[in-house]
This record gives sequence, structure tokens and C-alpha cells, in this order.
Amino acid sequence: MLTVKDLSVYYGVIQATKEINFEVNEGEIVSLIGANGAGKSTVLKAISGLHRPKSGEILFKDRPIHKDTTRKIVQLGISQVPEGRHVFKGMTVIENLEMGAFLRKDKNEIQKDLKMVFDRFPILEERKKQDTATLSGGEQQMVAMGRALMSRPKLLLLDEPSMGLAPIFIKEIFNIIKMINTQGTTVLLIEQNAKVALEIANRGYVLETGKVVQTGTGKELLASDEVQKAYLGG
Amino acid sequence: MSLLEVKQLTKNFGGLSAVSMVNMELGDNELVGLIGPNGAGKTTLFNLLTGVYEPTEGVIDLEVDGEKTSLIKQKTYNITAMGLGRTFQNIRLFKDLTVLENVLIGMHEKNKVGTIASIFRTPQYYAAEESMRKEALELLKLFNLETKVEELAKNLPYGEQRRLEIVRALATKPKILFLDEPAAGMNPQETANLTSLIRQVHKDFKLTILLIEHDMSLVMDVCERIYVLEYGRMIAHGSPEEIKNNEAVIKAYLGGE
Amino acid sequence: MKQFNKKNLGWLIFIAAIYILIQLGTSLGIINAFYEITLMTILINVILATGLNLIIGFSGQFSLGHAGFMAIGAYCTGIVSIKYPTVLGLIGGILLGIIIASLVALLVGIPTLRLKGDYLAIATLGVAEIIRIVILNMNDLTNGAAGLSGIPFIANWQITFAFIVISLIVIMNYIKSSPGRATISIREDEIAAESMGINTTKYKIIAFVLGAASAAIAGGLHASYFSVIRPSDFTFMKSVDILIIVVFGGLGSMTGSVVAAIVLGILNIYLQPFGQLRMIIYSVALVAIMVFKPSGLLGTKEFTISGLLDRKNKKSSVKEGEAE
Amino acid sequence: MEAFLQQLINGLSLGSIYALIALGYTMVYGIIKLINFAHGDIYMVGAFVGYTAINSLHLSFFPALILSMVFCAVLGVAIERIAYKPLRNATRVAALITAIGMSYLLQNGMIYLVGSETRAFPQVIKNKIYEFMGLQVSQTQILIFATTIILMLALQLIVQKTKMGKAMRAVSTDADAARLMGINVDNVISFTFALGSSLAGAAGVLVGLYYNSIEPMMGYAPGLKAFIAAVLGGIGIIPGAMFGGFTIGIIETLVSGYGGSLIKDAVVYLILIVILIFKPSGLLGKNVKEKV
Amino acid sequence: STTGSGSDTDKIKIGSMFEKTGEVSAYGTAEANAVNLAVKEINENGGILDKEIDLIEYDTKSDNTEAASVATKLATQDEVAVIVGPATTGAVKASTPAVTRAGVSLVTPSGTDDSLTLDENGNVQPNIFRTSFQDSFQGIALAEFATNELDAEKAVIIGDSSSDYALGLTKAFKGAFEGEIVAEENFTADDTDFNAILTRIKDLDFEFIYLPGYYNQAGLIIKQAREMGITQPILGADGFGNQALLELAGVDNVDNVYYSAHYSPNSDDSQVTDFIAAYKEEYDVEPDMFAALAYDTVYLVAQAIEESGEASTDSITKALEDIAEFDGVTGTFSFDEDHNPVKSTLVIELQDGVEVGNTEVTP
Ligand SMILES: Nc1ncnc2c1ncn2[C@@H]1O[C@H](COP(=O)(O)OP(=O)(O)OP(=O)(O)O)[C@@H](O)[C@H]1O
Ligand SMILES: Nc1ncnc2c1ncn2[C@@H]1O[C@H](COP(=O)(O)OP(=O)(O)OP(=O)(O)O)[C@@H](O)[C@H]1O
Ligand SMILES: [Mg+2]
Ligand SMILES: [Mg+2]
Repeated sequence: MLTVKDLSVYYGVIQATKEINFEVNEGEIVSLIGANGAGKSTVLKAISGLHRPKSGEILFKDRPIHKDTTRKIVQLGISQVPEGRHVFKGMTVIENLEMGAFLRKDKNEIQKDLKMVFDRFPILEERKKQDTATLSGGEQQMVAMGRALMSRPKLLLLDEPSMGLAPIFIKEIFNIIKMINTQGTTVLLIEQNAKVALEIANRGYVLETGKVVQTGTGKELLASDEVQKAYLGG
Repeated sequence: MSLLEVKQLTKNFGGLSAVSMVNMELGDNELVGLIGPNGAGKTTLFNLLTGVYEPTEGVIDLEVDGEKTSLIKQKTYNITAMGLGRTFQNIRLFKDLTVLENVLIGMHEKNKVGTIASIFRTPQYYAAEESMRKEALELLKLFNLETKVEELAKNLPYGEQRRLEIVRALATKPKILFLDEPAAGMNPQETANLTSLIRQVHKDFKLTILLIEHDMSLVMDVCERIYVLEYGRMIAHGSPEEIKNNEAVIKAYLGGE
Repeated sequence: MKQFNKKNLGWLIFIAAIYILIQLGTSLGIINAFYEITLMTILINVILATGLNLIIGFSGQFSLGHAGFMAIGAYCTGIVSIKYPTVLGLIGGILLGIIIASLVALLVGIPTLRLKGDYLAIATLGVAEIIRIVILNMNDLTNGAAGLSGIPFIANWQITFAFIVISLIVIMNYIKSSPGRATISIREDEIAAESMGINTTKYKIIAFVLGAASAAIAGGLHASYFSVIRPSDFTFMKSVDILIIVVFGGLGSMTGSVVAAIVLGILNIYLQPFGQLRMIIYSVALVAIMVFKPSGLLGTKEFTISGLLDRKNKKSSVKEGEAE
Repeated sequence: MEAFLQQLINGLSLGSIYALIALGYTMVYGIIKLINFAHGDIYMVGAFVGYTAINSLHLSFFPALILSMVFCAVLGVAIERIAYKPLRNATRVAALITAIGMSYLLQNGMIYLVGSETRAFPQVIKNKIYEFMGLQVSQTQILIFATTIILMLALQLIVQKTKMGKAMRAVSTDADAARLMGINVDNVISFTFALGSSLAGAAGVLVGLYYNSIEPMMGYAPGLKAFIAAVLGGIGIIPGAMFGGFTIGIIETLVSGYGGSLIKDAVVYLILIVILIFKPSGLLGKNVKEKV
Repeated sequence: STTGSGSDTDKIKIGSMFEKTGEVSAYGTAEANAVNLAVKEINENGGILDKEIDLIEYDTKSDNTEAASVATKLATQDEVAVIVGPATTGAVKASTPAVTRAGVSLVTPSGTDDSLTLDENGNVQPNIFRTSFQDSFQGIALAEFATNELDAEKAVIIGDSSSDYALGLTKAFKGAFEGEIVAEENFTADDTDFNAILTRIKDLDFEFIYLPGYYNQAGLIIKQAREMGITQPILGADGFGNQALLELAGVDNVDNVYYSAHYSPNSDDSQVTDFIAAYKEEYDVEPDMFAALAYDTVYLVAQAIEESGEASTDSITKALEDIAEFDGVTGTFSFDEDHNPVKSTLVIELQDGVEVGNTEVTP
């Protein structure tokens, strides 16, 4: 479904990713893990068109998208939950969710999806008229997820959805990711919490200073010594 | 008396009570944890203690030179001068300054170099600069940052930025150090390194540390006591073992296995 | 210590060299009366811009009222030196200007410097306008809208040069010191600065007062050199002109302000023959420069003698943090 | 009492002019945090376009108004694309300097094109004066006042309720996140400039008609006052711009009306500073302490 | 420096410095235009002393520092024989030290402040001349006119507190007027809304409004006053002298308006009609008082050069001092010992926007 070929991204003179290759198949959950600054978020920004790669290709359903605008990419069915939530503060929960459906015109379907999001995150329904700026971190994370789902993505990109969350929320978030996946959305997941990430992933890639250094199924990686040492603390 | 005493502390934002009726005590050279769900009011509590927010009501008393001193309505910089140092949940370094400058700024108030002396470059000025520099370099060495003194803070990797924030807080010579989610965004390996660092600081500097953290491996590992907040209220307090098995905490925060 | 002295010596030689160059230029007639006016304008702008840079570029407080403090200096100097048309009268006038400007800065700084960003900008703009209107209405002392004329010409370029050197040394020494770093930390992150125990209000006010005092010096020199001042010389547009120099040179770079004052002064000479077209060319240039170099000529970097003399030692010289 | 009421009317009518210009100011500020210094000069251009449309193209008032709004919208977008867009990631002061540069350019460009003398705006609508209970109010005053209120409400409606308005708010809080929603950020910003600038154009024509006087430097003073009004009301807040404008207009008029014409501006600034000291984020601004 | 345009002997260099951009560019531009027109005419008619005039022009940006700078440039670098301009008192004063040091004379068409041609001790500035009235002259003339011709005893003054021109006129008027000044109101040059002060004076008992100021505000004040129902006579100075006054105020509103002028634009004197026609032809707008004064200034300077027989700075200064009976658009005059023109003023009366009469006043 998604193929990344020889992707190199720069910030000025800093090369953040070095000829990265990986792919995501339809229906999978794929995890990217790696230390701080390894280039994980950069990969997602390149896929979404927020930051243009210098060289390499990104194919979505065999169609090159690395020259498309973010708008086009969203239209094609890729949606991202960015690192640090980035909800629209000053707007209510419901307005935030509606922003997720910005490109859609099917009013009735949007209402249905809104209900679907509220079913998944009941707390958001209680808070629907509240300014997202005053929500707690966990609630903001749910808004960010719900907002991404409102575009009915085929591929969902998640950047550290568990960061700064209480343990109880982390469990909930991962349950929801699994659920979304079983209902047909392909997921590309970035996580510091490598253990959980690899547990729910079909496959995973390990990034180190801008390069893919290891790949395998989630279970293989969990069992790997290098991964154990570098990312699982033992 | 204990070092820091908090009684009936409350903070309302409009209709929302972010912290309500919280009691807490910190003694000398303790390492205490503060946990609770997102939005429970942990950071707000830090902000109240350090004078960033003014409490709606309540008492905060700090022991200064053997005397009980109220911190209510005190300015942040006075509170810092009295011995409370902190780091921030979202790193707040002086990004465009060098690592060394960040630390020197932390030392400024404790090494009073007058404006006039600085402008006229008196001998005192040179002496003070020398000694500050020396001290700062020593601190940085302790945290393995000595090779980065001339780097701009914003160019450091994330983990080193977190460490620099701790160094900078230590430069103010605090008696109590507040750490707000120091391990956020770190992977388990990095968290493990941080854990030992915190232990070392606690030991070498003989200070009290209050730690907010969602990473239970870190909290349960290093803390002697743990406070638990939920919806602004203190719902539990005890040793790591007690907290781990506290029903209310499991329900609100830890989640069942 | 040895390092410091070497560097100070470097600057001393640099300053002396510039002085001798100007002296030579005037003696040989290369710097004629017209170039001298340009030179004076540049020198006065250097003082204005470095002072404002201290406030905006270093303490991070957005002030739009620099012209007000300049006006105070100009009027004090004008009034005093008309009475006592001597060098002492000039210096007395400038000192009086410094004192009044500093007091006013202190008085308005304490309540207003709590304001942030554009709110502070508006408040300082308002203060400058109030100063101007007060001057406009103090007819007996200031001669109202017509302003003062016939102010004795005392501030020649040598005196101005001396003032510039003094004010630059004061400002540079300040920013390259512990209180200076405390001031810069406010620009970087006010909340973090407070958490470092820094009394942010105090350092904001110090920067504001120092800036105001230097503006008063510039105003005094301006009055004495040009011999005519009117309230309408010190409007908001004057503050904007100074702001342009500061941003053009680079916020947070003192040497940048100096370079920008020189570049813009020289640009003005070249644009003069264009008449009405000049302002059009100037505004297009302004936009173009900002578009291509948004951080200004020098960004936040400083031009240093040591950096110029031996580039290899640059790192260690920065480390010393001495008056660069 | 009658004199006071009359002065209040005078103040409201002056204030509605500041408010009208301040609306566009605040709108642009609200979305990209830029003090669009050239706004006052776009207002000036609007007045000249209206003048030309009526005098040379012989249009009647409303077509001239529309033409001026369209022209200014295009001008605003052009300025944004050329001068502001490259500076989106630069410091705000740098962008401010560019805006000042644009302001100079418009002023001096206009002086170059049409000369700097003051012209009389064609009086296409006869100004009637209504009297009731000893109070006077003119038709144009009512027109401007009503326009200000209606535009304020309309803008508020656009920003709060329409899809474009929501996109504008989204862009203003987080441009990258807005992109991820499929919002074309550049277009939204251009739209904002078009809207803000067309308001300035409308203001130019209305005020030209009201005072009957236009010249290339006419944007400077009201532009500055409008900026101050926008800040006083709480910059970025649409109703705030209106209240800020009214406040300044009324203070100015009352001070003059009670014998303080010499120190009118000084009093305005003094009151402004006092208000800000007690309400550091403007009249309608929420005083949110930064969450740390 | 006695030989101003020494090097280039077949041309005479004249400097022109005006406020062509900035605050007061409306007046400066009109003057600069008129100067150009006059120079063009002179050159077409064979120049001065058979030499062509080389006009060197600068803009002062309405900024005094810039004025000092360009005056210096003209006097020392361009080495002009004489300078015309600038338009405002402040700019002239800022230029004075430079031109005096260089010994180049400067004739301002419209700098009106009394002290302009004098130094601090009351001695005449050797190199500064003006063609316009000085403020005290007009202020006194208008006070006399009010008393003698309008029979009015109660005045309201509405003045521009930000302009030295208005302040000078007010001061002179107050000194000379024997009646009562009922109220004194102020505005600044940036204002366009005068309802507040007009409402304030509306119900006072007064017989006329004394309005020293330029046409751009005066026009608006007349309009707003008349619309408000204030019908008393309005008395102004030469700053009213621009067609725009009528347009800004609305022709119907310009009723009972009097102003002192150098000449009547409706005069059938051929010099006046020729000038108006030529200016309109060249610039497509009616010339105003400022333009007329600047135009005369060039011819005045030309006459001085002609009379001195050479284009050296000193002889021009001398010739200016000695000029006898210069006859221009704005009247016939010579200079007194303080370098002020000796001429009388016309007070023009406008009713329904039409000039219905004028009275010559010589205080
Ligand atoms: N806007 C930027 N400008 C300059 N450098 C950047 C920028 N964003 C990221 N980088 C650099 O690019 C590299 C990769 O960053 P990236 O954010 O992709 O890492 P990451 O793997 O997501 O790390 P983390 O776990 O901290 O989120 C880092 O060295 C980082 O410093
Ligand atoms: N300045 C403020 N204005 C309004 N509400 C605030 C403010 N600061 C905090 N809050 C609210 O107070 C509550 C507590 O916030 P706080 O940041 O203290 O939570 P926390 O326990 O630190 O959570 P987390 O673990 O997610 O950081 C939240 O609901 C938050 O939205
Ligand atoms: Mg990342
Ligand atoms: Mg927190």
C-alpha cells in the first residue's frame, strides 16, 4: 500500500533520514522504533507532504505522492496524528472533529462518523462543546485521533500517541489502535514505548540516525538482542 | 518541622478546580513521586509551589534558615532564591544560548555581580566571572556535558536537553528540585540512564527531589514515597508498594492488568 | 586576564584607527561639510540603534517609543546649552537629559513592562507620544510646535565620537556580563528566567533605562549639531526609523546595529538625487532586504576583532565572553 | 447633558471609523499574528480607487464601493504573496518591518502617481442631517456606524460559523495541523487578506465620502489609531476591534469636547496605558497566563 | 566661496529643495512644481545673463535633518549660486547654519515664522530671505480687518497646535485684536474630525471664527461647521489659498469666509492669468498660493542675478537685499532690512464659494 524508496530528507544542511526504504501492506500495523532524533517523525512529515524530501520516492497504492500537496495526500486517504497532538486550541471538541472532515462533502456520512468517534471515545461526547485548550493531555490525544479518523483514512500515521499519557490511557489508546485496524484501517505507528508497539505490530522497522538498521515481524524484533538492549532497557 | 509544608492548597481556573485541598509534606533529602492521570493537576501543583500561579487558597510554607516562610504571593524568582528549583514538562531552555550560558544564567542570582561593577569591569567582576565559569564547567562535567559547552542549547539532542535542564536547575543551588516528567519522550533504555542520574543527583547534592512521571518503571524504582492526584485531589499517599496495590490508584491511573 | 587585555587592546587600536581615519579625512578635505553631516547622522543613529537593540534585541521587550527619550535628551540639551553655550553646557544638558529620560523610563517602565508583545509596543508608543505632547504644550520652555532654534553648535564629530565610544562600551560591557546574560534570558524565555531566580522586572527596567539614557545622549548630540529641534522631529515615525536600523542589522547584534546605521546612512546619500522616487526605491529595498535576509545583516552574531585578527582562536575568544 | 449626548454621538461616529479600519487589522493579525502596517495605506488606496471610479469611470456610489473593495482585495493578496509570505517563519519584528516597507511604498507610490495634494471626494450621496431633541446626526454618520456594526457581525459569523472561518481559525492556531486536515493554508491566508483589505477599501470610500477629503498620506493617522484600537480591544478579537475603536473615538471626542483639545492625544494614550495595566490583554482579551 | 557656479560657466546652478515626500509634501510638491515651471519658462526665454539655469533638485522628506543635509550638499558639493525652498519654517531653520557657513543665500517661498530671518539676538540672518508674509504681519492685518471691516468684537480661535504657522498667526492675532476672545480650540494636522470642538463652541456667543491653518483642514472645518449650523464668518490666512478649500468644504458651505492673500486668483492682471494658465497646462491642477509664491521666488532670484550681473553668491545676496520693486504674481515688493517682503495683503471675501470682493489691508 505504501512504499518508501531511498528517502532522504534534509533540514537545511542536516540530513535527517538517509535513503530509507520500507513498506506498509494493506491491513497491517507497522511500527517504526528508534532513539530520539533517529528521524521517525521526519519520515511521517515527508509522507504527509509537510516536509519535502530531497531525494527518493514515496508511493501510495503505486502512485508517487512525494510531489503532491498535503491537501492532495489527505484526499488520497492518508491521515496523520502528529507528535504532540496539535489540536486546534480555541476551538471546541466538535469543531476539531469537523476539521478532520474538512475535505468531505457528504454531510450525512460525516454525522455518522462523528457518532462513530463518540462511540469510540465516549468522554469526548461529554466534552463536545468544550474548548480543547482546556482538555487534559489524554483527552487531547483522543481528539487528535478522532480528528484523523474523521477523514476516513485508508492509512493512518500515528506519531507517539502514548507520549506523556498516564498508564491507563496508554492501554486504552493501544486497544483503540487495534480496533481501528481490525475495522480496516492500515496503521503506521511510531512509538518510544517499543514493547507495546511491537506487541501489536505485524511488522516493525528500527531506525538509527536516519537509517533503517533492522526489520522483522513484531515478535522477531521483540526477541532480538539488539532491540532488547537499545530500546527495551535490558 | 518538615522542609516544605502544603496545606489545603487549591487552584481554580474559572469553574475548574485544577488543584483542590491538597496537603503534602517534603522532608530533608527525600525522593518523592507525584503521579496521577492526565489533567489531574500535577503540573499545576508545581506551578503553585514555584509561584508561577497564585493559589486560590491554601498554605505553602518553606523552611528557610530554620524559619517557616510562607511562599504565598511570593514572586517566582524569590522562591527560587529561597531554594526551590525546577524543570519544565515542555523543555524550556534558553534555546539560542550556549550550554554554558544556560548554566551561568542559573548561577546569576547566587553570585551577585552588580550591574555597575559589570559595566565598569571592576576586579570583583572578573573574580566573580572566573569562579562562576569554573563552577559551571564542573557541574557540566558531572552530567557528561563538558564537551558541549559551546553548543547552542537548541542543537542538543532531546535527552541532553533534558539533562541540561536539570543542570541549569541545580545551578540555582536548590534545596528542593522539582522534575516534571523528565522521561517523557524517552525510550526505555534512555529512561534507565535517567533513573541512575536522578539517583546520583539526589545523593551527591543532598537535596530533596519531587518527581512527576508517567513512566512507572522510573517512579517505582527511585521514589521513597509517592503522592497520587486525581481531579485535583490527593487520593493516595504511600510507599511504592502501597501505591501499586491501592485499588483507587489502579482504577484511576494504573489500570488493571 | 591576559586574554582580556589583548582583546581590549585590539578594540582600542580599532577605535583609534577609525578616529585617525576620520580626522585624516576631514583634514585632507575628503570629508567635506556634506559628508560630515552624513557622518554625524550615522554616529547619532548608532547610539540610537544600539540603545534600542538593548531593549528589543537583548531584553526582548518590544518598544516603539524610542523617539520620546531622544526628544527628552534633545530638549534638555537645547534648553541648557542655549543658556550656557559652552562644552560644559552641552555636557550638562546631556547629563540632565540622561537623568530625566532615565527617571521617565523608570517611572513608566515599572507598570508597563509587565505587558507583553504588542501591548507593550502600544504602551511605549503612547509614552513617547505623551512626552511629545507635553513638550508641545510647554511653550515657555520649549517654544511649542515651532521648537527650539539657534541651539549653539558645540557637538562636533570629535565630541560625538567620544560619546559613542563611551555609550558603546557601557552597553557592550553590560550585555557581556552576568546581569547582561540575565537580561538576555528574559528574551529567550521569561518564565524559565524567573525560575532561575532572575528578577525579570528589574532587568527589563535596567535595559529600558539604559536604552532610554542612550537615546537621550543621541538626542542631545542631535540638537547640538543640527541646532534646530521641533516636537515633530520625534514622532512615531522616528521610532520606526530606529527600529528599521535595529532589525536591518540584526536583533541581538550590537555590531549589526552599527553596520546597519552605516549602510543605511550611505544608502541615503546615493538615493538623495532620486527625489520623489527615492522613498519608493527605499521602501522596495526595505522589503527586498527583509524578504531575503529576515534575520538582518548579522543575525544575532557579533563582529569581533579577535574573529577578524585570528579566526582560529575564535572559539576560545567567544568562551571568555569578554567585551567583544 | 445635551452637549454630552451630542459629543457621545460625535465620538461614536469618529470611533466607528477607527473600528471599521481596525476590523481588517485585527482579522489579519488574528490569523498570522502580523501587524499589517500597510493596512492604513490600503484604506488610502481604497479611497483613491473610489475617487477614480466615480470621477473618471462615472460609476455611482455602490458600484464604486464594490470596485474599490475588489481592487483592495487583490492588492492585499498581492502584498501578502510578495512581501509577507516569504517571512512566515521569520521573527515577527522582521515581518513588521516589511509591512512598514509596504506602507511606505503605497504612500510614496501614490504620491508619485497622483501627487500629494488633498483632493475632494465627489459627494455622490447628499449628506442629510437629522435633528431630534436638539441632537444632530448625519446620514453618513449613520451609514458608517451601521456598516461597522453589520460588518463586525458578518465577520464574526464568517469566522465562527462558516467552513472558511473555521479553516481560518485552524490555520491561526496551528498551520501544520491545518495542512494535515487538507486545508490549503496559503489560500486561507490569502482569503483573510482579501477580506481584511476589502474592508479597508470599503472604509476608504465611506470615509472619503464622509470627510470629503483624500490624500496619499491619509492612511497614516487613522491606520495608527485603528491599530491602537485593535490592540486596546484585544488584538485578534473581532468584537474587540469594534469596542476598541469606539472607546478611542469617544475618549478623544469627550476630551476635546470638554476643553482638552490641546492634550487630546496625550489623554487618549494615558487612558490606554491605564486600561492596559489593568487589562493586559485588552478590553475583550482573555487574560490567559501561559500554561507551563 | 564667492564664485558659486564657477566651473560651469555657461550655466547658472540654482538649488531647489522642497518637501516632496512626507508629512507636508502637499505644499512642498506644489512649490517644487512651480519652481520647475518658472525655470523652464526662463530657460525658454533665453535664461539669465544669457546662461541657462541648471536646476538641482532635492527632496527633504519633510524631515529637518534631511533638510540640513541637502542644504549642505547644495551649498558645498553642488556649489549652487542660490537656493529656493524649502517650504516650511523648520526646514529653513535647519538649513540656515549650512547655507550661512557657505555664504549661499536661500529664499523660502513660504516660511512664515517671524524669527526665520533673524538670529537669536535679533540680528538679520545674512543669507535667508522670504517671499511670503511673516506671521505677525498677517495676524495683525486680520485682527484689524475683523475690527474695522467685520465690526466684530467676539472671536473664537480654532488653531492647529501642531504647526508653527498657526501658532505664529494666533500669537500675532491675539496681540493685535482688541475685542474679546471667547474661546480657543485646537486641533492637530492629522485630524479630520472636528465635530467635538465645533459642538463645544456652537452655542457660544461669538461673532467670527479666526482659523489660522492650511486649506486641507480649514476646508473640512468649514464644511463641518456649516453643516452643524454655525454660520458666523470664518477668517483665515494665506494658507486658505487653494482651490481645494472650496471642494473640500463644498461650494455651498463656503459662505462668509474671508482670508488674507497675496493676490486674487480671479484677478485679471495678465501676470496672474498667464501664471494660472501655464501652471494648469503643465500640471493639470489649479495652482495655489504656495505655487504662486514659489513661482515668484524663482523670478525674484533671476532678477537679482540679472541685476548683480554675475552669478556669484555674494553678489546675489547683495542684489537680493537691494532688490527694488520686484513685480510678480503675488504683488510688487522689495525687502526690508530684515529680509521680509514689503507688501500689502488682500483680504478676499467668499460667498457661496465665489469671490465677491477683496480689501487691501496694510497694517
Ligand atoms: N525543524 C527542524 N529543523 C532542523 N532540524 C530538525 C528539525 N526537525 C527535526 N530536526 C532534526 O532531524 C533529526 C530527526 O528528527 P525527528 O524529529 O525526525 O526525530 P524522531 O526520531 O522523531 O525523534 P523523537 O523521538 O525525539 O521524536 C534530528 O536530528 C532533529 O534534530
Ligand atoms: N492556565 C490554565 N488555564 C486554564 N486551565 C488550566 C490552566 N493550566 C492548567 N489548566 C487545567 O488544569 C488541569 C490540570 O492541568 P495540569 O497541567 O496540572 O495537569 P497534569 O496533571 O500536569 O497533567 P499531564 O500529566 O497531562 O501533564 C487541566 O484540566 C488543565 O486543562
Ligand atoms: Mg518524533
Ligand atoms: Mg503536567
